[in-house]
Amino acid sequence: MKTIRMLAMAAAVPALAAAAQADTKIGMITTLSGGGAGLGVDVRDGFMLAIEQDGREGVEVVIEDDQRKPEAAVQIADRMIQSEKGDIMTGIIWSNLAMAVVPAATAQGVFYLSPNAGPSALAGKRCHQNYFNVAWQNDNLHEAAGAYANEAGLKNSFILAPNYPAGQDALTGYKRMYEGELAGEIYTKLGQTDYAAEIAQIRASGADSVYFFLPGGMGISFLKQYAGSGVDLPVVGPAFSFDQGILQAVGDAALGVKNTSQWNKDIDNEANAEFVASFQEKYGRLPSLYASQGFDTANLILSALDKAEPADQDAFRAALKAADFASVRGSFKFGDNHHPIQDIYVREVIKEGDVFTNKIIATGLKDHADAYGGECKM
Amino acid sequence: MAEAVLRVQGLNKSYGALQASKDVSLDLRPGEIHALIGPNGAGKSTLIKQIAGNIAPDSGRVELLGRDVTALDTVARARMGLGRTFQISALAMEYTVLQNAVLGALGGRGRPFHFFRNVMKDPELLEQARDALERVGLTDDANRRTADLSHGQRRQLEVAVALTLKPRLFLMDEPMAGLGAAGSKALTGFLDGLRQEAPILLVEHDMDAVFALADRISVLVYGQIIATGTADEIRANAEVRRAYLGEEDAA
Amino acid sequence: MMLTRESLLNWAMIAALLLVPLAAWSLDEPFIITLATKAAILALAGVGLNIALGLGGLISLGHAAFFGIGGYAMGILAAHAQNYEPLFDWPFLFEGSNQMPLIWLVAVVFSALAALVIGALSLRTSGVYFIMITLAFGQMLYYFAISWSAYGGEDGLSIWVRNEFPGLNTLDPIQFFAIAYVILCLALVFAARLARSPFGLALAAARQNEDRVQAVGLTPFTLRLTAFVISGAITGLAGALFADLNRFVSPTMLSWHTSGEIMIFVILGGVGRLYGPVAGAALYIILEHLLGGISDYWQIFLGVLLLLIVLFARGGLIGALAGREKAHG
Amino acid sequence: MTYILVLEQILNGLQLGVMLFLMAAGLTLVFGVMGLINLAHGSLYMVGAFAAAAVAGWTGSFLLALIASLAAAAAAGALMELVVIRRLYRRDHLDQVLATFALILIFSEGTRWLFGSFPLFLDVPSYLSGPVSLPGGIEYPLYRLTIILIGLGIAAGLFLLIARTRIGIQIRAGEADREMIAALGVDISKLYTLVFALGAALAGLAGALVGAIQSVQVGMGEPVLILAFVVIVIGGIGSIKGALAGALLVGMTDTLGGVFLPQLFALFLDPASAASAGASLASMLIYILMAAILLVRPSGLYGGSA
Repeated sequence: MKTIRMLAMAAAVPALAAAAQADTKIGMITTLSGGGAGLGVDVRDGFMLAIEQDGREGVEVVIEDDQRKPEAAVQIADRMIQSEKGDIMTGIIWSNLAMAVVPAATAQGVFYLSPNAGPSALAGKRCHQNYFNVAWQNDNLHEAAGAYANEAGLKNSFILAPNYPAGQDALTGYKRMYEGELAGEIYTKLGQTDYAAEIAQIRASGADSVYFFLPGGMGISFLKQYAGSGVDLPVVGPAFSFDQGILQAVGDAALGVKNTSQWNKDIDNEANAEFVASFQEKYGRLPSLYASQGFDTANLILSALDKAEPADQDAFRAALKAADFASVRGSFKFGDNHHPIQDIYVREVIKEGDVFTNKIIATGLKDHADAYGGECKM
Repeated sequence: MAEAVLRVQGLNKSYGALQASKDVSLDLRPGEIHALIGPNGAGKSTLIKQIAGNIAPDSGRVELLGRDVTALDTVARARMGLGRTFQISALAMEYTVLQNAVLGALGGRGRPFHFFRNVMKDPELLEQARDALERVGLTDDANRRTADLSHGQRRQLEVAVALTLKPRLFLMDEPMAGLGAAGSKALTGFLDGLRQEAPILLVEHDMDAVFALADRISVLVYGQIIATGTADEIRANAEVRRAYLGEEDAA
Repeated sequence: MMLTRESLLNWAMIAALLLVPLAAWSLDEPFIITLATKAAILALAGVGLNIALGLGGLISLGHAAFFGIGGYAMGILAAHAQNYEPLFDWPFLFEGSNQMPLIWLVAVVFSALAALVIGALSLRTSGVYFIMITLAFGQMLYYFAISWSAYGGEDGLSIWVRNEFPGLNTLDPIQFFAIAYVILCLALVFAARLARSPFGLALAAARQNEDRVQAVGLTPFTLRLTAFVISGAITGLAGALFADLNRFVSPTMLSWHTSGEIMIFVILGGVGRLYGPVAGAALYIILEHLLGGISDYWQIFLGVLLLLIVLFARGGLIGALAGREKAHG
Repeated sequence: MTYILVLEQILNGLQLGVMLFLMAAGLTLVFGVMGLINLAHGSLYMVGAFAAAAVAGWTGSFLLALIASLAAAAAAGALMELVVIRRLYRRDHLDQVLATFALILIFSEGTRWLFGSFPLFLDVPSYLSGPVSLPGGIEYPLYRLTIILIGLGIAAGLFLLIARTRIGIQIRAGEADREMIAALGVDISKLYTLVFALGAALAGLAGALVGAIQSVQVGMGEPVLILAFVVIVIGGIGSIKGALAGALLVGMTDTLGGVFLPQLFALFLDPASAASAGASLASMLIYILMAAILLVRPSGLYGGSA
């Protein structure tokens, strides 16, 4: 028993020794196994692509799998902070994991940059000077969808989301911008895979459009079943259900659907073109939204490292805040609560050859900031 | 008849078309051994289970010590003083012999909800347990695992556990089954003395033992008691000879 | 009682669980201490389950419910205390608490109450039905927690700082480890005495032969229900500590995978063996740590290993090292 | 609320019910005949869906995909039985739970290793897509209607198999008395493998049928597995009739509860909290149903002995 435990220690020690040689340690906690692993893999690949392209010495990235379990994420974070003395952390995909890790990490003086999750508490009441969100505040894409609905002349939306906090936030975000009537508002079971009952309600509701937030497999199921139901109201969703990784599994059912996103592969700027090409070359697939967020996060960190050391907290923080890097989204800056102020686009799902992908058709919200900045007292 | 320890009146129990107990009445008086015999499938097990409280009769009543217990479960009847041995040994097989006996003593005392004191160091329980083991001749085997006992020893332990309860009556389901001739004889002698302590309702296939021991015998055939009487009366009863012995010969 | 191989092994294990974090402390490896703390807490949850499972033979696939209730007791009390929002103001004003002893008390009381209700209903069934109905109650609470938005729903509840224990700095890993370790030792002593007590004798007899226990005038249902409540209370206490270790509680603690994992600790170590959960939890954490470093697909190896243990090493780790004799009597 | 909507929801409940029956039938057979509790049954569902998606992607034929799902799941089931499960028949439920829990880990991560982390594509074939008009003015997806018919057909076939064929007699004999079938000269281990593979094939078919309208991904079997357990416990473990009754009951309760509870709550709560509270209660509803049924009948609706 004891010998096994000592082995465990011995195994941990060389890793630490290697880490000790690097100047800046970046700890990445992301989901690499289990159901949501696709998102984590993309964030990691985008991030590492930027690190490799930069190629500088003295930056070491330690990557750990959180299995999408908050408890596991907290323990990995403890280890990165306590044992490996990391300076910067990033990588978490899910809001609930972020809520578990970020407050404790920033309280211990670590910088945390979120490449995906943006829970409202971290943008408002619980904002922190060492926390930067490089993706979006959770409500943003839903707000853009609400704004787009007004513009597209939709007056009677049927909206649905899973019955959990991010789902409730999503519908709140949509309603914040949307001015029309609601034909119905449904909370589904988290992880639900059959939407026959909801689709029947949509059919009976007399709605003129459907807005849904159903991440991952839930969205795939919904879209396939919706396509087969004969209900042909226009559907709008956030990018999560129409992103590169997932679209191929949805197939024809997604064609023509409008979705909101702060990024797409056809955004016209040099950084983006280069990113899309090099990502495709290295990994043999089109980059996703998550990959773009990972890529931007890495480049933001590198741009700040050019100006200051993480040990000099104030200088490094200022360097991050300046966001002096070529974002693949084009214009990008931080608001006072360290959340993005950015354009959010409306995309449409198209087919290019055999591959389903998106193209931008409009700008949903210009220079959009989140709604919680006022509650943040930094 | 008010002095009967156990009185069964008009029990009926059917499983679909099969009537397992048909208007069964019998009693058990202080100091006696009352044997219940009958061919296989006569409904002895079903009757025993109704007396012990495992199954509820469709109609009729069971009285224990003058009290109607028809609605009570096995545990309540055990607490009233019904000491039972099973046809197939029901013992805690992982336990030692002594532990099984202590379990019986604990049940006899009640109040098992003590969480801290070591039950195997409780002098009162140990004394009762050892006494009972001594009476059935298992003292030397006290620390053996019950699963390692021979079949006969398990039967003895069954009786010992029943003894620890200090019961008011015994309900014994084929205690001789599977014992060798010597074992049967020893147990016969033991039960002979036991009736002074508490009367015994004895279900048994071993006819030598039954006729040697029983003060009264009841014969159950097709769920019905066809005769009750002393050994001699039963031997002489023509109906019993025909229905019971005849059938056994055929089998 | 003589020192058998098993009891020697037990002492060695409990000593190792103390010495490893002490060594890590002197080497300034706080994460090893955190891992040891996790092992101690999960072992405590296993000790709880083992009272129902090993002693009582009650295969509960719903112990995550009690683990989670303990966790939420901590989360809710601490969240109110930290936000200065009263939890209730009648019959007296109560603003939650960040004192561990009070949190533990609440965790124990509420998980015991839940175990009383769940047990009273579930114990009417037996065998596979019991396994499944406990699973169902666990799932019921899991879905409830997910949709209970007042306390974070699926996101869970985050606590800024670890709760306090009078006279200790709980944020110091080694001091928090000490708390968990002492509680684990107390629970082991309690479980050991319980197994030898009149109650333990009757409970384990009910597992081996229900007819016998009834025939001596004891009620298996009451014995089992009592065991289930004690078991749930200890697992609930472990849940409160686990939540404090992570400074976080979420519905994940209530999911059926958690029930399965607690059961794995018990079985890895050896069912019905007092120190089985300690061995099992430690082994599980070491495996997770080592295999996780080898491959993204480490759970395949974990699965294979588990399978081999179930199929070929039935006594669990302690059984393999100490031989077959069980720790009864 | 129109009656058309109610009827449509009843059809939806029926469709969920027959899917659950396909899952539950295997579970309950395996328990009835072999006395084994198999947590890894959900993995066979996943195997079926992945096999179907792979073959559909390869050949473009939905029919071939369904056949592949049957074959792959039956093969995986037979393999599982030969390598692992048959060592568990004599073990207690605890060992069975743990070993099959380990199988879940192996199957899930193994599938992810083979197919990657992203969901696979499997779609309804064009000849089954779109809605059909039913009498009474109901528009209902053709594919779901097909699922209902296939499910009911299989249920009927299964009853016939058990009531009329030699295998069925052996299965019933095995449920009643294991020594008896050995005495009848039946090769028990072959029968066990066969029953297990049959159950696996049904689960695999369910996975493929559902995969076409849901998402084919790792872990897809687990929620269904737990529902299937609820089904067989409600129906009485070991009883095919019970599995059918339980499946329809759970399907209806889950579907109708999810729709009507929020509307019921809306009578006395504001819309947003009614939606949320109703959804919460709806997600717990089948477990409440199960607990209630077990309280009245501790071995399920059609359960003889536990």
